[in-house]
Amino acid sequence: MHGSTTDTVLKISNVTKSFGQVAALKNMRLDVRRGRVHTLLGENGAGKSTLMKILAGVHSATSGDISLNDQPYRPANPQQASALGLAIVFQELSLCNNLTVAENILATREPRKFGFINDTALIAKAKAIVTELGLPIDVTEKVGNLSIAQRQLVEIAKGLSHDAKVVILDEPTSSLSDSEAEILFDIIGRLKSRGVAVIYISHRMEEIMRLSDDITVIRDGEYVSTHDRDDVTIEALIALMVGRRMEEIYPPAIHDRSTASAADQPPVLAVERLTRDGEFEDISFKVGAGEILGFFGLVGSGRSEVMNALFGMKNADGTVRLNDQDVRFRSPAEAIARGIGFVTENRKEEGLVLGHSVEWNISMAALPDFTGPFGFTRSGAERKAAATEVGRLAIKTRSLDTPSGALSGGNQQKIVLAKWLLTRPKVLILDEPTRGVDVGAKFEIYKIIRQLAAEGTAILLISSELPEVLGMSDRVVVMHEGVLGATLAGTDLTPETIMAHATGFQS
Amino acid sequence: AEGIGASLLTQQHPFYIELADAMKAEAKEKNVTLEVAIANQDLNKQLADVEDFIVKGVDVIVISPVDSQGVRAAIEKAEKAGIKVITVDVPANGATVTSHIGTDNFTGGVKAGELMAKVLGNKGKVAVIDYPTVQSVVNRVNGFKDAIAKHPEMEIVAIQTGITRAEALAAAQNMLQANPDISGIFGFGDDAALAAAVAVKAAGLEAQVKVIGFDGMKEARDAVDTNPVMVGVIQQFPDQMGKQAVDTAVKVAAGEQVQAEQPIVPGVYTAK
Amino acid sequence: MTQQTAAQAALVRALKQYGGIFLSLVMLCIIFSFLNPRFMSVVNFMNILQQVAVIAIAAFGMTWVILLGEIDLSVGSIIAVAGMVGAQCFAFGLGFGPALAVTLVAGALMGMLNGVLTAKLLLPSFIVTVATMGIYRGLVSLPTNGAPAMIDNATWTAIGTESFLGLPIIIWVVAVLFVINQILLSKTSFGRRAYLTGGNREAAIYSGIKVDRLKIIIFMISGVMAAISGVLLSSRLFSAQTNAGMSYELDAIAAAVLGGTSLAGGVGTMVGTLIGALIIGVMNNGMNMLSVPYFYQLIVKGLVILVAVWLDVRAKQAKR
Amino acid sequence: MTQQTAAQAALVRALKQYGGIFLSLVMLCIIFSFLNPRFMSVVNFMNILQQVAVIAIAAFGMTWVILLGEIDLSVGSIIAVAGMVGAQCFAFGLGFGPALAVTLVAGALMGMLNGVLTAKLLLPSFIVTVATMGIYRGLVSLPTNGAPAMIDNATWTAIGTESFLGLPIIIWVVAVLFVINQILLSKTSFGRRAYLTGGNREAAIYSGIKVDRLKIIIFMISGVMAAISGVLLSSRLFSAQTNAGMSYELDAIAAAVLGGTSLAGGVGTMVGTLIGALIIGVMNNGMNMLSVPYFYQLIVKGLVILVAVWLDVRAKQAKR
Ligand SMILES: Nc1ncnc2c1ncn2[C@@H]1O[C@H](COP(=O)(O)OP(=O)(O)OP(=O)(O)O)[C@@H](O)[C@H]1O
Ligand SMILES: Nc1ncnc2c1ncn2[C@@H]1O[C@H](COP(=O)(O)OP(=O)(O)OP(=O)(O)O)[C@@H](O)[C@H]1O
Ligand SMILES: [Mg+2]
Ligand SMILES: [Mg+2]
Repeated sequence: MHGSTTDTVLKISNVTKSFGQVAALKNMRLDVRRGRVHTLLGENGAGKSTLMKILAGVHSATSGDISLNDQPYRPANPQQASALGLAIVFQELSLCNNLTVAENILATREPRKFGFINDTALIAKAKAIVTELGLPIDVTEKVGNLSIAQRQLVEIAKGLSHDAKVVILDEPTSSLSDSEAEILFDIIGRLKSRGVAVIYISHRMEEIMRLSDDITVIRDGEYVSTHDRDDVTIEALIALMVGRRMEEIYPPAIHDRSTASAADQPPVLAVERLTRDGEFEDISFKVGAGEILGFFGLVGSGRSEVMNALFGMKNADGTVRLNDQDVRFRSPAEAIARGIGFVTENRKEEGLVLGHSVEWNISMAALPDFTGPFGFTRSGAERKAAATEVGRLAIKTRSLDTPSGALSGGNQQKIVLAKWLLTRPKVLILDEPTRGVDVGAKFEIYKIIRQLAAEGTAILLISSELPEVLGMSDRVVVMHEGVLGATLAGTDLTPETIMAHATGFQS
Repeated sequence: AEGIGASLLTQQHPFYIELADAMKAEAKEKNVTLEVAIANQDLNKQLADVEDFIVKGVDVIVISPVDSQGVRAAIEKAEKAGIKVITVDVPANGATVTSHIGTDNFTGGVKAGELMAKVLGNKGKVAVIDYPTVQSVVNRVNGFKDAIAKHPEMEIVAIQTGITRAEALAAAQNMLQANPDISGIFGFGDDAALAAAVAVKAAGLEAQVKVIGFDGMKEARDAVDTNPVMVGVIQQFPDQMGKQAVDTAVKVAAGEQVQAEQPIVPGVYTAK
Repeated sequence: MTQQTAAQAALVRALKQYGGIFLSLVMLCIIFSFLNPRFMSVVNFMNILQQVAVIAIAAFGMTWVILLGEIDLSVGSIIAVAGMVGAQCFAFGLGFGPALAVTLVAGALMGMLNGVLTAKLLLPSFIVTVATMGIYRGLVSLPTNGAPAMIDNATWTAIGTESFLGLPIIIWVVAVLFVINQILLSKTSFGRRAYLTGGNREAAIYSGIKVDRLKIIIFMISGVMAAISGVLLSSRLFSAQTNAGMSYELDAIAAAVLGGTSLAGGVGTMVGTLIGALIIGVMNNGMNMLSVPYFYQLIVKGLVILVAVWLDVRAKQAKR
Repeated sequence: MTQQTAAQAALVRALKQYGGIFLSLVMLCIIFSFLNPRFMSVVNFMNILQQVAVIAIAAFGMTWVILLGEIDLSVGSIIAVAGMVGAQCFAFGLGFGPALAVTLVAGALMGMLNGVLTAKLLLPSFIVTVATMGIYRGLVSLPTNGAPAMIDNATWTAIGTESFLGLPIIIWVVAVLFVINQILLSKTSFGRRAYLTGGNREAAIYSGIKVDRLKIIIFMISGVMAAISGVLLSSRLFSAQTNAGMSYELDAIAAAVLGGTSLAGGVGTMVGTLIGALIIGVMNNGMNMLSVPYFYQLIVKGLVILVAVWLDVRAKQAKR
């Protein structure tokens, strides 16, 4: 083996971390070597982000040793960690919406002249960073005006703008579509060649296999094993990670894709020439009962905006017909009353009330169903329903009363899904429903989506993961810069055609 | 604009309402313009009001000071601008004004103390509801204390602040609860006294506790007439004060000489 | 047996939830009892309850508003307007019932204005209610030009002075309003919606909660509670004072926050608010009983609020 | 030529940023000028600036605090304490320089207490400063038992009454403090840190900002600004009043919020705050000039605040 001490940049041994009674990490260990990408793989809640936050100086380990370049490493705060040569791109966005991209990227490191901030230099420097990374972002734009994917890119730029020896990327691609992800992979390649050690966290198996040099699997806060990428298969890794074998990643389609067509049956939802100035125009599509209609597009192609308009969050021109009736929702409440559900893409801001319990979050959209005479809450029924959903989706939580903010990212995502399942929607919009969800849980979610479709729910599935769209959808709508590129079905459903339409090379 | 500018302490107290009304009536009578600004017990606002009067160019300024010392700035500004100043109610300290028209609060307090001694037979424990940041009230309470001190068998057992009627009610209730042997309460104003009378009634001590107030507005005088607990009230005469202030202002504007001190001695109002 | 343990469990749970603040209240009572034996008497506790009623009721309304992450600084002015509206109704010749109805409707309307400006025009509630605080305070003075207005309706004044089944009517009013608010908050979907919206407004909208309507209704609740406070206050004083309720909003907010309501929204209970209001009442009463001079009272009151909130914050951190 | 266009561009940008609020100020001035020709005079504008100085300076400090998403309700009380500390220093025989220093240090210490309680004990700043508002108001009354204290130091009183280069010294003080605060906020990394922390506290911590220290320093700035306000006020009044500055915190907050500072934190400018303070000053002065009765002034002031904030919110929405 070539694991000589000079090669090892970061050595973690016996690290333990508890949050009160929750042990997030038990005797973790990890060896990270220079010029290599070391992937950390584990289920939601396995403790990956917690370990990274310890490295970043956000949390301190309860016990254990960490050494950086053979020196003991125990940063008291993020500033120290960064001074010691560690850079991190956090999983949960940590940007300031009211400041510009440049101000965020260079926060606390603004170029100064006579002690005063030099704004011209600030913008120039930020521009240089963004350009070098090849990111398509205007640095003078306020972060609050960016889409979640663009914010993710800013987060990456911020993390990578430090001259670091070790770079941590905690699920950087979870909000990115493939083309932006490619930009990131390029960047990682360059970092590697400069001798930087990269710790990478992701739930996307394909990109892990493509990118990693070493892969460490952890389970329930404990170290399982470390592998050279060339010595393992996806199947083997998944088995190590979830503790059992998984035959497939996508459940089999319920009906044969080639014959299924919306023309046979009246559509549940028909959208015609939906237009909102500056965001999208002339969007038309239909979806039938039991059909899964995929939506693919690059960052900012306007898919989420269309769905927001459908759901009554925004005004738009055009017609929407639900079960052959013209509808115009002025608020989500009206949309929900008519049987539409919407798993939003940003769970932290639009999905969950982080301070409140798992139970309250799950029952929140179906509250009218749990309201008895005189407006009293039927708390027994509510609790039972929440418990059922927690069981069905295998949500990892200490109890139904745990605040949802204390759960790991993937489990939070499952709560949002559970919330909408409880409303028994006729049309369910899923905007990136498996963002940040581990493969095991993903499979569960896919099964549920399929089952819902089998029960007759019409499903709109937005995803930036091409395999997911291909594996799950009956037909796929491809959007490009706010217009509908194509609606593909049957044999047209190939990665090549979809990408061609999404990038606008074919229209 | 020409005429008189008046800066009054507050407009949420019957005394000052009557004062303002009397001034307005007299101004109409004398056919001079009168503009009234309300300081809302804020000296800074009073200063601003006076500054604005100076810009507007009034002939004479009548002030009922928020504070006798702090009003100096306003008076000096006006005099510098060549505008004569008359104070009503509270006198000014550290600045000379053309004339002062006001109640002798200390004497009023002494009268209240003497009345208290008289109705209680020169003995017993009494309590006071005060408002310690207002100079005229401090004078009243000092006068009251002076008078009580002359009676060896009388004692002030509690002094509590009760600025609004609601606060005075709570203060009176709590003082009565803490000192059930109190036989008299002096309220610095009508509000305080009326609240004390309510507290006495609520505690069922009508036979034992007597209440005396200060100001003597209509509501309090009616209470003295009808409620045996309210044995008397020291009566100020804002109507006279207001009329006299405007008369004096008119004379000053006409260049006539006026008296520097025009005291208005308060009366004692007891049941008819 | 099981019933007893269930009760015990409930007590333990309550102690955990309200531990810090409840402890403060008990400690205050013990200290005052030592310093003045008359403090610990039924009569005095009735006194305290009556004195604190106005603040407590306004604080119930405030709790709803703060729960949403908003604030209502116009409460003190609404208290004054309510008294004046009542007085004017009687001057106009109305009877008790209609006068009461008009007063409560006035409270609801003033709250509604706050709510509409906040929810529909998207103005921050702090600034909206600072503005309406001034507007309502101006309005209250118009009918009498700043002078107090006498109230001689016997039923109205009886509220503040008479008893029913041995308890002062005021205390009944507080008790009933407490129970209503408590049930509404903890047992109904309406209450749940308030918690959820206060916790994350965006998520609440996406889940179909009509946030604007909710906000307006909650400001109306605050307005009505303040109006009831105004009725009680004017009935205790036999008159409507134009400066009534001045800065009571701060006491109401202090009561709610002492009781664990978070100004960030989403967290709070009526029980906590009641305890918070009692702390303020006990403190005022106790210090009056001890003849603590006014300025020292201000200082002590501030210190007690700090200590109580600190104990509460600490207790909550320890629980985690 | 290019310089001119640059200036024009700056003006357009300023109009865009402060459009709503600036418009309100201009409109108010125009209306008042029509109604009273004396309004539009140099003397009167000096008057307005002097009258608004105390609020404006306190509002500069408040802007920092609100920018962090916190609030400081003790500002009015600190204003009073500052005057009293100055008066006591003179009574003690100190000269102007030492007295001023002691006063400013007192302001910084009071602010520090607010900051430490908020940052270190994690108490909500609203409740901390409601409590210290009472405590400081109690303290101010102790030396004189509530009576005002005369100030006869000629230099001190000159601040409030004399001129320098034809401009009242007060206006110089406001101008200098405005420039300092403006530069500190917009041109230094200290200011940038305040924006970051107010916008997203978590992100600020992740970026390595020492949020606690920042918070304490900012409360100290607010305390010092309030103390300077107190110096000006007491010098204008030749005396320290124990009820000085009562409820000025609300005017200071209103000025900051009118000027576009968001109570949620992260958004605000000193220019906006100055304009906000001027609106309040112009309104008070203008209505006095028109002899609007006091209660109507309250109502109009509330309405103008509502309209100005609404115009501003609308302007910002339209920009998006
Ligand atoms: N601040 C906290 N307080 C309490 N518990 C926490 C906290 N942060 C994390 N945890 C718990 O620690 C465990 C590990 O969480 P962590 O975020 O590290 O998971 P993860 O491996 O990153 O998962 P995911 O893939 O979903 O991001 C979880 O059980 C989580 O609930
Ligand atoms: N909150 C917002 N404010 C202003 N503009 C926004 C906002 N959110 C998104 N946009 C803009 O709207 C456009 C469409 O974004 P949208 O989120 O709908 O894209 P999408 O196809 O869903 O992509 P993804 O979800 O992968 O980011 C983008 O140009 C984006 O910059
Ligand atoms: Mg994670
Ligand atoms: Mg999207």
